[in-house]
Amino acid sequence: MFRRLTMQNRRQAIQHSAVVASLLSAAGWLPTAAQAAPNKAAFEAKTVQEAVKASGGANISESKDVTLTAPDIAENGAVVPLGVSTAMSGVKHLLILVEKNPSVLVAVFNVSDAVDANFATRSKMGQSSDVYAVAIMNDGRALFAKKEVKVTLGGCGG
Amino acid sequence: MRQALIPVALAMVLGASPVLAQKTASQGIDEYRAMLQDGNPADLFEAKGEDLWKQKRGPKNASLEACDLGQGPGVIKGVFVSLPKYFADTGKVQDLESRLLTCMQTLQGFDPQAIAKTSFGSGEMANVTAMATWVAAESKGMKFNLSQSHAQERVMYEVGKRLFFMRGGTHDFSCASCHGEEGKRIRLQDLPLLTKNPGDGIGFAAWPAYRVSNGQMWGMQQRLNDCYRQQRFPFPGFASDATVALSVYLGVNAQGAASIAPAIKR
Amino acid sequence: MNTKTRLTGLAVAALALVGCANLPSVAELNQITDQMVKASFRTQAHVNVERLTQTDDTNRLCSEADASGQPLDEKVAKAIEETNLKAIRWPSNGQFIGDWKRGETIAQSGRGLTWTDDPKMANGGNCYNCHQMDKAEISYGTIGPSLYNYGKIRGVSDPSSAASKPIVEYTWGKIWNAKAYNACSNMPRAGHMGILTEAQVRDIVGLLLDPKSPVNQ
Amino acid sequence: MADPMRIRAQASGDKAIVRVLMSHEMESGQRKDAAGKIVPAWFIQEITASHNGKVVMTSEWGPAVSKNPFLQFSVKGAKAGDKVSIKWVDNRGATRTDEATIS
Repeated sequence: MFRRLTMQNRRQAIQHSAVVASLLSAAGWLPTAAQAAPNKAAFEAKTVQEAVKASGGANISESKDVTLTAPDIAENGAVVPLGVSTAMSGVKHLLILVEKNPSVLVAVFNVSDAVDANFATRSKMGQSSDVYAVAIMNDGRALFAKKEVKVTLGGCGG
Repeated sequence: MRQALIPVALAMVLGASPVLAQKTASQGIDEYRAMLQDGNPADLFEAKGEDLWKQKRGPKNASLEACDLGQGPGVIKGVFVSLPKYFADTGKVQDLESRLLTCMQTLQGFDPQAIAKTSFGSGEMANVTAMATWVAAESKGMKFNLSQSHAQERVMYEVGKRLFFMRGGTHDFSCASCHGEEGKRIRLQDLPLLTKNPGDGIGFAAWPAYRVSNGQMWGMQQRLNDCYRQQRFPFPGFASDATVALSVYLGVNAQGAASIAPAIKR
Repeated sequence: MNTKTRLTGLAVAALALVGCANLPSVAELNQITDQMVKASFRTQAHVNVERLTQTDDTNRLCSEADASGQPLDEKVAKAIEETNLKAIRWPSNGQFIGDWKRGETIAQSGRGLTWTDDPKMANGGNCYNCHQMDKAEISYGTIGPSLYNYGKIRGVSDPSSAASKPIVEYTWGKIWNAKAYNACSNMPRAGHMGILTEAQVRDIVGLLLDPKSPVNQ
Repeated sequence: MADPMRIRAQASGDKAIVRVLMSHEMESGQRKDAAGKIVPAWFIQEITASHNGKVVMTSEWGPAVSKNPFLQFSVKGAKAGDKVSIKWVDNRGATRTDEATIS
């Protein structure tokens, strides 16, 4: 079914991490194959570069064709509305990343012909940081847009 | 943590001109708030509350569908904007949450004292908040119109007014210290004036609300509880007469304000 | 009239007896309020209920004036100010000016004395919640007046000079007990109520009056 | 069991906009409890969206997604009356599926 197909695509795209994951799995370090995140390496990455690479992207470059929707300032870092979209064809994954979070990758959206390449969610941000929207194309190119989001905390300062 | 974050984050916004930067910061925060309006997680609690209301629960295995919130058994629409009010069966003025406790006791056989002692967000207390969220949502957009026809309702208003202006604790704060003048703020947080509409429409008429900062759903009781905590006051009992009296004062002051509850707040 | 017996019970009982009669008198309403406060609030952690049930005359008289919408009688206001002025503790070592850097940290902090605060940790001054101070901090409240350039505006170029003495003393007194100068001020009595220690008050005075402090740049 | 999701799906031109709210703690794994111990990460890890039974989108999340998560996307060619279902699986293996009718 579709699910298995995606798994295969993903495996091809992220051969390296898949190999690592299967090694760990074989060694009994991962709970079960089904529960283990297929993209574990990407979600543990500490830099944008690493996360993109682990998600199958290469030659990362800035592009006007990728749109990041993010506020200039967030009243609270617990909930920061973030969106990623592109009008380009040939997009495989759309990623949202927060550079200064302990692990940079927030979410990966796997694009299909049945949906718009346009997704929105909300992220935690520990501090003010650059936020990245990355499109990973079918040919492996990674294109990004970025924006700085300032995080404040209001209230009584208690 | 908090204190450390504010200056760091805001120093970056500051740039060369503080006046300009400040305007930008508050505009930015308005934009941020607007982005959150669509998709308020209060919806989740609203759905849970409706479900709980209709479920057979408690020692008596009954639903709350026969509960009278002030407009007759089972009537939900419009009750939120008329509470607190006097109830003849209990002989008391009650707010939404204390009335829910009464119904949970009489219809379902729950122990209201035990629920009132439960911490916010856990056990049956979380269920009361969810049901209050649903009941409030059913009156969204309707205008506040509290009754002052019963003598006890008028007494509660007068007592509520005294509580609003009551200075105490280590810091001599009253509710009015922060909410008694128009156009004031704590740090960058705007403070609604709660002695009249429209200020009170933003303040009183917005709770229950989803708190973004901690991902919690708060009813009016928890809102007042946390105000009192920050006032350095002792702990107000859940559904205690003082909290109801204060709600009567705020609710009457909100006369004519359209309810925006359940809102989404910082 | 059985007002007394009526009001000695719990507030709830008092209310039930009010029934459909006219609104009780102001004095009766004040008593019903006191009863209701006693019945509704309780001690939590280190926050004792007496903080509310045994508040002093200053708070009681100001609260009553606020609720009535009438300003305090001038004589009463003067008496409150005198009582509070007498209660001010002046610096035990004669030093009014402390470290403005520590003062800034205290001014930034809003923690302390709530039932969720750890009483072992130092209390904050809550200053920025209500006042502008260092111009670089744009997250400031507006409940109190701006204190930016507080010392500079008042011509304090040397806080230890004789010319500066009145303003230095006033500043100490105002922070220690704001009600000594304005009976029903919204400002907490930081020293008087034990919110800040003497050393902390000294550092705040330094923040306001030291010509090197960012407040005076 | 986890509380139900709220799914709003509205037809708009030749597509439907889907907005989902999920009830989940989304514990980051960075936070300490009162005793100073790290609260282990607990978060929704995989999302699968289906349109009339056919999978149209999958997504993977880390623990940085906010508590009570929100997700918005658009399904091409979806019209009023069609069914949209959302399934999530968290890192403890718990799962929940809810369905909504496009209005």
